[in-house]
Amino acid sequence: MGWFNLKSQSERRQVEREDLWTVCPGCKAHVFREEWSKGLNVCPKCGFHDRITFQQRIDLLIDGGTFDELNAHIGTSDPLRFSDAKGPYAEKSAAAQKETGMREAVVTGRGRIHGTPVVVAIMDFRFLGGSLGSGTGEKILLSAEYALKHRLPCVIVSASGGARMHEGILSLMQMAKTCAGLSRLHRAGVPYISILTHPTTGGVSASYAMVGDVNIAEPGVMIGFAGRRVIEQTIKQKLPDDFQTAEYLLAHGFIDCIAKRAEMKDLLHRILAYWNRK
Amino acid sequence: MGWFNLKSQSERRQVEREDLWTVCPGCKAHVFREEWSKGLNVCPKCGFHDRITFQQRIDLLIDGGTFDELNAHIGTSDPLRFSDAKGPYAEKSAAAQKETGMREAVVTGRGRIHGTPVVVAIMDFRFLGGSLGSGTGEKILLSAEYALKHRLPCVIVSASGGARMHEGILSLMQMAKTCAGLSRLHRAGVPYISILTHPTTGGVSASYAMVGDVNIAEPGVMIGFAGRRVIEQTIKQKLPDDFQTAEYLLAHGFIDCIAKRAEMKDLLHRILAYWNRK
Amino acid sequence: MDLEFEKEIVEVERRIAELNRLNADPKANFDAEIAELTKKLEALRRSVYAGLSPWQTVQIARHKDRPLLQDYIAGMFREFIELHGDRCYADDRGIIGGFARLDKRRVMLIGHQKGRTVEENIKANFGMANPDGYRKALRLMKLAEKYGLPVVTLIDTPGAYPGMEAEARGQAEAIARNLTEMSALEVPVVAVITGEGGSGGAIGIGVGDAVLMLSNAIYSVISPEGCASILWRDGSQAPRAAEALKLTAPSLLELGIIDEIVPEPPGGAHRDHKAVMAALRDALLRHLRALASLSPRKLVERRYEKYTRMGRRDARAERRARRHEKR
Amino acid sequence: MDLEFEKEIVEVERRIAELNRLNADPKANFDAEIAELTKKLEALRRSVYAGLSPWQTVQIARHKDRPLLQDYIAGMFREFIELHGDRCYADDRGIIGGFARLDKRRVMLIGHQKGRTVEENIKANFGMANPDGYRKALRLMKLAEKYGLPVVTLIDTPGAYPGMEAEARGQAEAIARNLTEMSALEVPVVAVITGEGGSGGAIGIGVGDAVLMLSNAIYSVISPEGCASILWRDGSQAPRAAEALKLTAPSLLELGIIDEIVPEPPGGAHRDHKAVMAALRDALLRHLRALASLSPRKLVERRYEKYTRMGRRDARAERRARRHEKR
Ligand SMILES: [Zn+2]
Ligand SMILES: [Zn+2]
Repeated sequence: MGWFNLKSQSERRQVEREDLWTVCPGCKAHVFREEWSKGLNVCPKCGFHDRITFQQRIDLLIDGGTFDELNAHIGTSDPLRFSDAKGPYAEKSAAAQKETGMREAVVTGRGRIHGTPVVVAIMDFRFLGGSLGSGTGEKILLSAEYALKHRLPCVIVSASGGARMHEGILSLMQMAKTCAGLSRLHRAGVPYISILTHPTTGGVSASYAMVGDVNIAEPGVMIGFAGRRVIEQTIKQKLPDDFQTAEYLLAHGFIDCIAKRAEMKDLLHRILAYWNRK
Repeated sequence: MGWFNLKSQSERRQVEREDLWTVCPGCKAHVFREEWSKGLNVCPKCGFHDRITFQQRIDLLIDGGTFDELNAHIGTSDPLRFSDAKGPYAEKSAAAQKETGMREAVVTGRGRIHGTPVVVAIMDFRFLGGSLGSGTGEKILLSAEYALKHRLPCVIVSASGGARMHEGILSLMQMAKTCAGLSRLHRAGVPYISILTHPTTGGVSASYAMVGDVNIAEPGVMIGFAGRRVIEQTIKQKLPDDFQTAEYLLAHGFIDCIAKRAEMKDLLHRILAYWNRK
Repeated sequence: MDLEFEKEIVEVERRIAELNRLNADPKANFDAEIAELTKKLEALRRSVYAGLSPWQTVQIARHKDRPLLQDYIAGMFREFIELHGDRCYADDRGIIGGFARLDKRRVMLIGHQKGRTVEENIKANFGMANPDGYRKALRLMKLAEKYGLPVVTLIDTPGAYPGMEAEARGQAEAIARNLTEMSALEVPVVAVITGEGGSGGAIGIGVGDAVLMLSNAIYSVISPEGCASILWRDGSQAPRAAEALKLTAPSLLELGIIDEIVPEPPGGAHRDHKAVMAALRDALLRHLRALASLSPRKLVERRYEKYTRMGRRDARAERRARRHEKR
Repeated sequence: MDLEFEKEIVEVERRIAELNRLNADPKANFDAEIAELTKKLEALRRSVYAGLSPWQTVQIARHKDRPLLQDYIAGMFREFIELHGDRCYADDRGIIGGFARLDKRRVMLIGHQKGRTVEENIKANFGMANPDGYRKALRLMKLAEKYGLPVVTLIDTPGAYPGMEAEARGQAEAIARNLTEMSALEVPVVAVITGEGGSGGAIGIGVGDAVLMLSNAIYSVISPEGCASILWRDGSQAPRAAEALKLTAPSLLELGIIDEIVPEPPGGAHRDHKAVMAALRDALLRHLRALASLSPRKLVERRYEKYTRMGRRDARAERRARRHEKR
């Protein structure tokens, strides 16, 4: 058996392994892919709550068959005709759309949580890192407006690296736009629950993700305004390990509760029962 | 000249000295009594803002001849028939009334500040340490209610060691009572300016003194919730020198501005000009 | 550490326990003795607890076996979803709160947390909250207002924490702000003094449409020890100060400060958590039912009238107090 | 440290100064030369500043001699009563505010504070505010609402401070809260980007009924350097990023993000503080006058419409941007 044969055999094994196994981003443990999916992408070894798709999140939170998508037609826009080293933003977003089957980084709709009707907006990190573009902001805003009109609780599940630079200042404006919508909801006494998943940072953490009546985080997830590296460069010291984790934010007063993925739906349902709609 | 003669001469000199001089409680410097009074009880050496009487404060803040006292009839009450090692509270408060010519630790009324009509409540530390009794609370509340009724800005000058223990729980209730009055004032959009003088501590700092639209302190004065000694006993360490000073509270976000006694009236007038009464 | 005035009670309790142990032997029969001692015990509890001095009440109110917030949460409420944090600086452990169900009524529950063990007590700072605790309480009250939920507060604190950081972060401001906002909160507030009602730290979450008090709880502007060391210049005069301060439930009812006394079983709440919780649950539900019928506007008006009447010269409260004196 | 593209301007300025110095001698007469050079200088300033690239604008916007908040306070406002503190944790020096008079109009003035000297800059944290700064700003806006005062914000920050303590105290929450509350503030808000409008740190006090921008200011979701290092993986590509981000005043006007450009004198605001302040004062007064006639309800409605329209698919802003592209 020659050297090249050995190599190709080992290569083949690795491919098989990658098919069968998933490597946990938290603890680097190898977990059977089947077990991984059955466990809702939560590592059975370390409890890391890995990203899931919007469809998995819908299945997790919304009663089967009750989800009606709203504003599905809204996609990305390219107000700046932005182009960077890797080419035009328009191509990038088209590729993201093709890859994910989504038109924007968030899917919105109405549905039921153990029978309770809600409006829900679910971000998906696969779509350009869950970045906050104009379309994302628009769909979040329209969710809040729909919730206001129908007096339904609004639930937003965040997963985002922050603002979408390719839309420049218009991305920044989505922070003000979404918060304006939630402000109206708040003044009208309609509940807004924010669910923060891995990661929720930058412009999304500094807008709608942080102003829930109740802010719920999945365990261990990263939540913060500035990036870890930027902060370390600024203050010229290493940050503690638990910095910007859900647990850190809870201890510092910004997160109401931490709930495991499998318990999230029940918790939401129990919380929404405390609203005395008038 | 015998020894006894010498002694009596020195004693006489000391009496004369005490008549002519005042010892600054801040820096222990000797200051001519006349200079001291002319300087509004502010030490010319160290700038310490010593206590002044309600009458001096009225003269300082209110246009001459415009002060009309309100609720002058309200005095102390003795709901618990309280008595301690030094005898009955009733006797103590009667003595305080006789000594100060006041019936309670606060004098309230309406007057003008450079022509602007205001309601003013002025505490005087001489009256039982400016403690918050039921009569004090009542007069503060009635000031707030008068200000609300006539839509006049309300100015409260605090100087207090805290709650008046001799009135027990009723003293504590004055905190809720006065804040209820100020809350109404606030909701009606009528200004309330709090002036904190030496010292403003305990139950007074934890009620009306701290919730001004603008909190103004005289320089160097002591402001705090718990007493310095209690804190040192609790945390078992020495406190920094500037702890609980006006400057410390400004740096920690609780005081809007610090104004010297001589500049207080002008500052008040300038601030009240920013209110657009509708 | 038994209390001096409880010694006789504890002795009889001990003997009953001993006989019960012996009675486990099928050959033994101490039923008659046990029955007699039990009768005696009940009479003893009644007589001792009927004649408690204010200072003895202080000791009961601080008793380590008295039900604490976590006991009420576990034993009296059907659900508790804790909500953490003041959205500003920290999640204080001296005051905790969250959504809770009392029977079928949903409420926002807020209370002081003390510990039973040393570790628990260090974590909860011995029930002495920081400004962050008062700010968290206010945030939760505002959330209750938005959701149309009544607020229930359980008060049991020696006082707000007198620490350097607490001062730096504005203990005074936090309490003052709460008093100001609670006076105008547009949902019912029922406050219960379950143990120690310590001064500003107590009223900081204690402005209520109804203020209830367990029969052996205390509520005071200052601790008897503190009062004694200032006014008697002698901390050992605390019993006299406790007497003078009128800090017991019956005195406070007479003074118009509290609205109702929730009776503890003879022998005190620490002897029978279940009994005191049953009584408190009934009282709470009764008040919550009554307050639920009032409009937000009416609620705020009533609360304003209630608190602004306190210590009003020539007010009913003072006259009541005098009548009480003459008896 | 002169800017590369200003070299010629600076050289002429230097020569004029030199001639003026020589001209002080009664025997000398360089009047003609000075007049000619002055004419040349003006033409030069106009031509250089008319053709600035976005990256050059970034450098002007950050110029150390540009008027800072303290210059506007001293030179444009007739009074300033600083109000300190967030009533919670600190008095941040990266954002300051207080009552101020602009001509005869009384306003609540809030702005980022940068320093000119190193000491000043350290104190002001280089204009990068902490959460306490944003919370102070909100407190002052709420006070303005109570007093019926319009709010004027002057924006000049590289961004909100990315520090460990800032994260611990909730930089994200503070900005999010401000955006939420400013959208419903019942008094007029006029925001002015005077220098650097750095991302969340800028919009954190930048939600306005009218948003003005000095002609050489910038406003961006990220610094060109940051953008370049992420999207080009090369910080030196900042000029290209500056171009792509459309961060200059004319681009932002086209995009419908700002409402008006306040012209700086030729040569930039750093060459003539008085001129830019006169222009800004006029613009501010005009907007304040117009907004004063609107009811609180109308104001809030308009502001909601304004911000919720931004980046709306098929919205006017996008169409405008495309039209701009085609030119
Ligand atoms: Zn793992
Ligand atoms: Zn002195």
